[in-house]
Amino acid sequence: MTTTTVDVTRGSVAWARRRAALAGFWRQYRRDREGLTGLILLVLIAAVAVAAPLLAAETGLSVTHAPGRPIEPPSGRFWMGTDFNGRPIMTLIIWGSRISLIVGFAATVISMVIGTLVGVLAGHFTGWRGGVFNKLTDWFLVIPFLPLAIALAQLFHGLPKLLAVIIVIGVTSWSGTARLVRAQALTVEARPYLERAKALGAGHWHQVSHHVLPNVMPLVLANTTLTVSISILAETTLSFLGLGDPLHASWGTVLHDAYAQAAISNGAWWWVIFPGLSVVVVVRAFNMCGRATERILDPRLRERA
Amino acid sequence: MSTAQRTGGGAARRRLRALTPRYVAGKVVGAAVLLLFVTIFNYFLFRVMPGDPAKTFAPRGRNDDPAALQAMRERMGQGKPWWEKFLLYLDNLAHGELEHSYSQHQPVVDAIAERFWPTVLLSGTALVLAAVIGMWLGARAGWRHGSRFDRATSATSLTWYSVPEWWLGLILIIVFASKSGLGLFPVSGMSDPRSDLPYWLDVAHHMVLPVTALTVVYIAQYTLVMRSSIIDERYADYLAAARAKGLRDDQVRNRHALRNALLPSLTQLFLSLGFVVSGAITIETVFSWPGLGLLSEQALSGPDYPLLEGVFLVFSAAVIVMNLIADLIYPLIDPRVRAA
Amino acid sequence: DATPSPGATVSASAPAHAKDAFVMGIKADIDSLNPYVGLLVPAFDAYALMYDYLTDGSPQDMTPVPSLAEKWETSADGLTWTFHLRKGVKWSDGKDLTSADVKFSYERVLVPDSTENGQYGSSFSNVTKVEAPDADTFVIHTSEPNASLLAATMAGGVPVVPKHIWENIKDVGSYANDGSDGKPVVGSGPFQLVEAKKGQYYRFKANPGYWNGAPHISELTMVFFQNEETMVQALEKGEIDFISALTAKAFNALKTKSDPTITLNQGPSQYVYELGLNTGAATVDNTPIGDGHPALKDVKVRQAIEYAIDKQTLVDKTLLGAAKVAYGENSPLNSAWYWDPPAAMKRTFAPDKARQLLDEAGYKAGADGVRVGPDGKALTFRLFARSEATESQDQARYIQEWLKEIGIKADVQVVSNDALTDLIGKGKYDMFLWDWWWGPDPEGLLSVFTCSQRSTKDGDAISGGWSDSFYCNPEFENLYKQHVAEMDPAKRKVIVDKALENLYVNAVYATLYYDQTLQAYRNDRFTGFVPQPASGGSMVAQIGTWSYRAIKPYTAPAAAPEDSGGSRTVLIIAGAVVLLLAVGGAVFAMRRRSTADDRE
Amino acid sequence: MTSVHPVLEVRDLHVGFGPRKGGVPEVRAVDGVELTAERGQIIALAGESGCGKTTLARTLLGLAQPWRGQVLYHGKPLDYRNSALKAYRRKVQLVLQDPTGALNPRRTVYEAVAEGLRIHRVPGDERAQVAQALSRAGLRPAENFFGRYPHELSGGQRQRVVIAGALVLNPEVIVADEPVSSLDASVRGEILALLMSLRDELGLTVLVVTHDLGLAWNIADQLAVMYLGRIVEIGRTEQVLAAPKHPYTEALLSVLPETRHREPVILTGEAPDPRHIPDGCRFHPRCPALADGRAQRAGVADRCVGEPLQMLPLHRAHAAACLLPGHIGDGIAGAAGGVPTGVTAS
Amino acid sequence: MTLLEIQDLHVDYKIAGGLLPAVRGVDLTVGKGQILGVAGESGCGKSTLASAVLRLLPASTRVRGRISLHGEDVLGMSWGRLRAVRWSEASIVFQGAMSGLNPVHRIGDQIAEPILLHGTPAQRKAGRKALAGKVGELLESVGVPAWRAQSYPHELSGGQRQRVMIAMALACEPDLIIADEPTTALDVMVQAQVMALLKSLVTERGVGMMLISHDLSVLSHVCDRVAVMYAGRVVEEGPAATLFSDACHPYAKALAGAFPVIGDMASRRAPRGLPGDPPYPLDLPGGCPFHPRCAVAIEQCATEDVRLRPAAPGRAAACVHVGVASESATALENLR
Ligand SMILES: Nc1ncnc2c1ncn2[C@@H]1O[C@H](COP(=O)(O)OP(=O)(O)OP(=O)(O)O)[C@@H](O)[C@H]1O
Ligand SMILES: Nc1ncnc2c1ncn2[C@@H]1O[C@H](COP(=O)(O)OP(=O)(O)OP(=O)(O)O)[C@@H](O)[C@H]1O
Ligand SMILES: [Mg+2]
Ligand SMILES: [Mg+2]
Repeated sequence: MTTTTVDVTRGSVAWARRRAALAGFWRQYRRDREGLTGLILLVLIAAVAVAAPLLAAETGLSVTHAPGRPIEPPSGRFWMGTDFNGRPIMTLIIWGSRISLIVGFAATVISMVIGTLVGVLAGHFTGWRGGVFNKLTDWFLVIPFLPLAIALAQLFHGLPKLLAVIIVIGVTSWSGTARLVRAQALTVEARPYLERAKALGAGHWHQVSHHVLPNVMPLVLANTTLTVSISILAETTLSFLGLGDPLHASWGTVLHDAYAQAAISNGAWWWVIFPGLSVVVVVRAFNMCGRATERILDPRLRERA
Repeated sequence: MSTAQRTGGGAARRRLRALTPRYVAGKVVGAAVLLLFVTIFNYFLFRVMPGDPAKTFAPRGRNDDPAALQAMRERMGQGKPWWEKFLLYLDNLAHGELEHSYSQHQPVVDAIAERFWPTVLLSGTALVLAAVIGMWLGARAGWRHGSRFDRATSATSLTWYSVPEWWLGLILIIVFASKSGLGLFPVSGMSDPRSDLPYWLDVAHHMVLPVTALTVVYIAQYTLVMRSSIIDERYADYLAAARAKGLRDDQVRNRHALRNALLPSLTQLFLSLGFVVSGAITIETVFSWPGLGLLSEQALSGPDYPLLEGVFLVFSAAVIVMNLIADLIYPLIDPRVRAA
Repeated sequence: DATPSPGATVSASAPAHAKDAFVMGIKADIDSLNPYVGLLVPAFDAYALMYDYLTDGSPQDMTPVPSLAEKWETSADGLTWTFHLRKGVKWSDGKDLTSADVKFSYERVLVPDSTENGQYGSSFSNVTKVEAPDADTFVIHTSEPNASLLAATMAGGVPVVPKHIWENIKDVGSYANDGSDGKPVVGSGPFQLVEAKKGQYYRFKANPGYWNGAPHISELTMVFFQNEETMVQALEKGEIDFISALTAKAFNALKTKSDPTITLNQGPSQYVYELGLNTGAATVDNTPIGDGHPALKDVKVRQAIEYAIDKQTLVDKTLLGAAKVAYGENSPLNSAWYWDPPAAMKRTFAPDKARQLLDEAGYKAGADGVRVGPDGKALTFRLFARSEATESQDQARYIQEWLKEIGIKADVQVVSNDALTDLIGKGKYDMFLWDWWWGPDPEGLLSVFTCSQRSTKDGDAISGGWSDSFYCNPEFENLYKQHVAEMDPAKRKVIVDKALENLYVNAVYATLYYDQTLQAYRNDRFTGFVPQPASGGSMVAQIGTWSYRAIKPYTAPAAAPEDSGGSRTVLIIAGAVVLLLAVGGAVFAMRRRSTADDRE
Repeated sequence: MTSVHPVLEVRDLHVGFGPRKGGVPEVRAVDGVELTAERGQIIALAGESGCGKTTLARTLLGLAQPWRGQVLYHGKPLDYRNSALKAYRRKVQLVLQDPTGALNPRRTVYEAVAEGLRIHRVPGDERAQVAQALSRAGLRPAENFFGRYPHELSGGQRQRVVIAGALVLNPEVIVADEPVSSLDASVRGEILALLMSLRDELGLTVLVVTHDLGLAWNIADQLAVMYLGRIVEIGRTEQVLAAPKHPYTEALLSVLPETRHREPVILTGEAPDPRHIPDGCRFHPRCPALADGRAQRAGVADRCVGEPLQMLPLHRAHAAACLLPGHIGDGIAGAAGGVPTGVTAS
Repeated sequence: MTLLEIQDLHVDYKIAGGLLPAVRGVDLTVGKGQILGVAGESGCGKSTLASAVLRLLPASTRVRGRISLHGEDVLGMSWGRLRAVRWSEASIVFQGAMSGLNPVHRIGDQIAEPILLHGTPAQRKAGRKALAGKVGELLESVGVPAWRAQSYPHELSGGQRQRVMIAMALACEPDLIIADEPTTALDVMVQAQVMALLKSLVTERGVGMMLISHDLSVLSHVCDRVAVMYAGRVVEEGPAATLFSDACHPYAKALAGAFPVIGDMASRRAPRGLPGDPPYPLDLPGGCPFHPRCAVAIEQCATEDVRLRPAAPGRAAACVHVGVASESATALENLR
């Protein structure tokens, strides 16, 4: 067959195959109701974040030119009410989605990179080198997240707050990924094809880059969405504890403000409920996507008839 | 047959023998090394923190001369070379002493000791409840993988899992505690100095809301672990064998699948038991529960580094100790681990 | 309480806790019950309950009035203070309180570098000796006249502790003084500590033999709340009777609900909030330090900044009006030393004026709307808000937007108190939002602006003094020296006014507002509060224990039906548990039957 | 290549795992093996599960390091430094038991075959080399297989890909660890035929590890029987099968269906454990000859129990590590008639 | 009455892409004291057939045809009756003994479990302890020391575990034992032991057995009759002694040829195999499913789906080259 013989060497066929695999993934994903729901939700939320300037005027974030009166309950004009500065909660949520998503994604990238790297190395190397990476993982695993995050937040006070929050979440949340990746890397290490590669004379770099990494990547990807949801939750919690960036409205800081400014006692339930629900919805959506991806990539989880 | 007796005893002994001194020593040493690492990391982490605690804890608004400040700094042990301070720290630690809390004006050890049990009570109750309910739900859901019960359970527990627990706490206060809500439960604290209930009942009454918030949020992780381990076991050959023996479906699940699936969940349980003491920072803040979480939150507004450091050490130590216990118990309950 | 509670089956007998116990919510935990180490306001309140002082602050205007000292006099040269002690005062363990105890308490404070000195020593730096010539007399000798000494003998200053207890305590720095070591907490005050639960509550029992009359309540409890929201809820539900320090927003919540059983109190406080400006950071020997924006050295720029800020709106929006716009630096609560600029001098909100001043100073609008100085440097200032103070973050946003209107860019950063202290000490700041608590005597206030309070440099290490403006003005220095030495209050007042005017004219700070004490209590439970000062002053956390001794349980004209909430909830819980078990059991049984069969 | 030395030689090889006590590892998986492989020879290494066959194969590749003894390649001891090992591994290739596992599921056939070329940066037209290797391994036309993934191939095809991956580097030696045991009986013969034809065409030296004596009969020139880390009998396949000299070989043969007319010798006792190698002859606890008194009669029973046996010396004749003289049991009668063919060493 | 009778059995697995026909019309019988061997390529449906006998397939699987055990229809049984039948009348030794034992229960308890379940009321009441003797006997009977009852599965070697599985299968003294590749993954030596054990059980206790194995030499030496399966069907059936030495169906012939006989000069240095790939159940070639790989295929093979037809006395094969097409299944029946 002539069509399949062209340019195999340059990997175009392999690339086409990969595309086909992706298409196959998408076909399966489409059939997963939970995953699809999550994806639609996420697309909507992302659209809202991107289109924030169109959906809510930026002046709604200004305190001196706030359109409303202090804590107005939801109305036709302010669907989700206003805060004490008279700013519409909806504007804050819409603009806050940007920060929450950025923090979630950026922290996840950090967490994933560290986690994958350490996990793969811990799984690949035997002896003391693997031991060091493994102990490092263990160690970060036993350090409780929130206290460490709190301590690090103090440490990074010199950085812009948002960056500090991102780094803190990224640096504290990689250990779970590393452990998962290590377990996967170990099973890959036990596969005969790695033995074969070694017998062919492959060095560590070749083994890791050609065999171990490609085989842990799907797991890492499935884990990504779950980590994003954890990161968003973490941002919310850190902000709630007053460690977030109070100058950028994220959902966490909106909630923190509500808490610090006695929204509940003032009866401003809208100030507490709506940002909280936003968090729940977006975290849940990421979870849905993550679980669907996991289901498709890990056949064990597929529902057997 | 007499052999049964003889070997019965033998098997029990074998079980204990699985904990060979070498195994135990290995695990203990591993935990100790980890603890040492954490201690060192901990120590230096809090030493590179910015700020001048002497100034922080000298009340602003009162005039003070630089000499007095210097005196305060010296009282706080600043000025000595770092290694000398570190050795001193280790020496004190070996005697069960930590530093002196700036904000609580008492030895960090005492401050932590006072707050330790309330936290264990609160988070421990929530954790046990969550584990029991979660595992039960997870086992049922996994066994009926794909059923409506499974989907409902997974969906519900995952939704709760997406809820920040402190936010749930706030909502619970609005609905169940506030005057404008149902007002059924006290809004905060661990006991009411004016209550006419017996002390334990008063505490239980105060626990209802925070425990509910924690439990509901924690359940998911147990449900999911239990569910997936049951699913893993679901198609194991020995279950087919059990079915072939003529066991009823529920017998197969309870006698065979459950115990095997329980093992991964137990690891999870122990790991999270370790996190008990640190897990409730936000909930303790929201409900003013006088535990370690609240103490860390208090230490944070200073920040009171010696106290933060101590709390941090306790948090990590709890996880390490719980992991150690899990490691030691594991071979006793899973015969397979003994071979390794 | 005689009214039998209907349906109260759980506890029919008298409860262990008195029904007339006064319970107040506190927002900061008592950091220590040891008066030599505690720092927080509720802790000082507790010391005032437990111990006596030589003098008290009058409930009317907080001027010194007799307490343990029935009367006192100063020698003509102002170097000797003689206090004549009240007779017959007893410690709670029955022993007599004598001048030996007073001497013991004060001597501790004089020991250099001691914990006690760290706590109270600053006002006694020129005290040379204290004496107790006889059982009823106590004498303090100073090396120079010290006008502010008397203030340090009031409540909040040095408490008189029992010598026979404290002389046996080794490590004062870590002594808890909460009875946990088995030693009773002995005091002479109107209340005695009976139970201390850190992070929870502190119970004090009334001292029936108090020399100034037994309190009208039998018990006083301070309950700690980490969370203001829940504290407000607790007050509404009657779980507590009093909240002493509400934020404006929480206060607003109570105000808008206008619950007739809750009385609100709004009065001046000793806190003054300012926008601090870096007027040119330097060390005491005038070596410039830090990287403050040079434009802020220009008084016109500083004045322009104040003109740009709409203080009234700031107060209305961020504090819902619960503060008073400020111009002068001292709080009106310290009425004796209060100075308010004359109307003509006041820099009220006038953006045009601000722009004009900036134009005059040579700062022309740049391309992006930010003004640029003659040196080509844009007017971009760092503005620090504090992570511990949410209102400062809120206010920073307002100020940022107002400054933008006049062509100044404020780059807001939020840092912790601790980090900000550090930055200020090193001069690495332009503007910040913070506040001062000024005591009744103006010496503390004025000293902050003296040259000697600027940072000191030792090698490379810079350590900050108390100055956060780096103000150093010869004229002001002079006024400061004069006022310390002047023992005649009237003459002293004139000097202090001049000093305060100097600060205002030079726009060292843009003072924003005088904070108010916001309090609330349940009027259906207690009555008889004594505010200090008399006009809308604070009801608790006073100089002295005026309110605590005066309040009495409120007896309603007609007995309202007793609320037996406690026992009802128990029933509710029990019912819920039973119901849950029943439903759970039924579901379980049904499921079991359905799964037992016919499924593979 | 004309060398005075055998292609591959193993001398006094000891390989172990686990912590060492007094320099001796806890698990002595290979415990004194001597072996030579001449150019063009097919040697079968048989033995029960766990006797150390795989470990020996891995050691030949340098994937495990001996704690005593050495592997010689053309008379030179194996150098365990990275660069030297890499060069060595270009010449000696490993084919594993499970072809499904030996292929990375995410890499195409082409990539799997070309992997060796890329690792060694072999110059020349990669495509042509891959195509040639594939067609040599019997996958024709090669281009049809380039873009396929392992899961799209049958088990036999996968094993051919693995073999092609080894052939592409023009090796001198192929070490095959149970190359057919995971394959269906119908495919098995095909792969074995391939190995034989490669030997004939390219003069490859092949060492086949197996627990299947039938495989040895099918293709091997030499048969070595291993027991508990040691070769206990070695010789020409026909000779070993027809006239086993070691009681263990005899027992193995007796349970084959071909010998069902006889009573099978079922070995009793616990399976051997390389952690606890018995003193004396390592086979003695299970030795039927010792149990039924033959050793007693031959007057060697005490030595069997007490005296450690020498390693089988390196010579090419049929030899067994047993104190009993001569051939001690019945083999498979028909086997004796086999005449050596092929490029055997002589 | 035959012990086990399978008639026209079809099993379809429900999978994502639809139905996967794993067994496509199988007729087999097993009598008392008889061993029926089943051979065939991997994936041809042997295990499926074995599981179908006790209805151990996943709930969604479609099973058609008739399976009768002692004349009782298995497919129509109530679940309660089926559970009673399982193990007490027919037991099964699973492929891969390693995983057929629950790793966290003691061997003895696992053997006792079916006895407690199916035993007499007295046995049930007496409980586990009282069964120790019986369990010990069972273990001894398969050559495992009785004290091993207290061990956990991982403490046993593979051969021992396999023997425990057999002891378990014997626990309720069933009439039929289904052994699904009981010796794959075992050492030759152990394999021989287990096979010898199974053979002796059948002769001593007179039970019937269905023995599934890849190893033709084992089958030909142990079984009475052998059925060779290909793509979900039996393609040849006949007495074990002669089937492989003289196979009628080309597939059976190729299979037999692939097994080297040591000492047979024909196979010395001449390994033989079967070219081509095994068929995928979802994508079976039309006509005879074997024809793409068949050396003697003719045109007709691509179109005609040949069913079993008598080939020789007591033998049947599904190949156009064999005998004449039989009119009905009864004709085939008469041949036995
Ligand atoms: N990495 C290892 N660590 C410890 N022991 C090992 C290791 N690899 C092998 N062994 C032990 O060494 C012995 C020989 O193992 P090896 O795999 O070489 O046997 P084998 O003859 O290939 O067996 P099989 O026929 O089952 O493949 C076994 O007892 C095995 O348990
Ligand atoms: N649970 C299942 N769901 C879907 N397909 C299945 C299932 N079990 C088996 N199959 C398929 O049914 C066919 C027959 O499988 P079966 O296990 O009966 O084969 P086998 O002859 O026992 O093979 P082996 O010799 O490998 O054990 C195979 O194609 C297999 O993939
Ligand atoms: Mg092997
Ligand atoms: Mg099978």
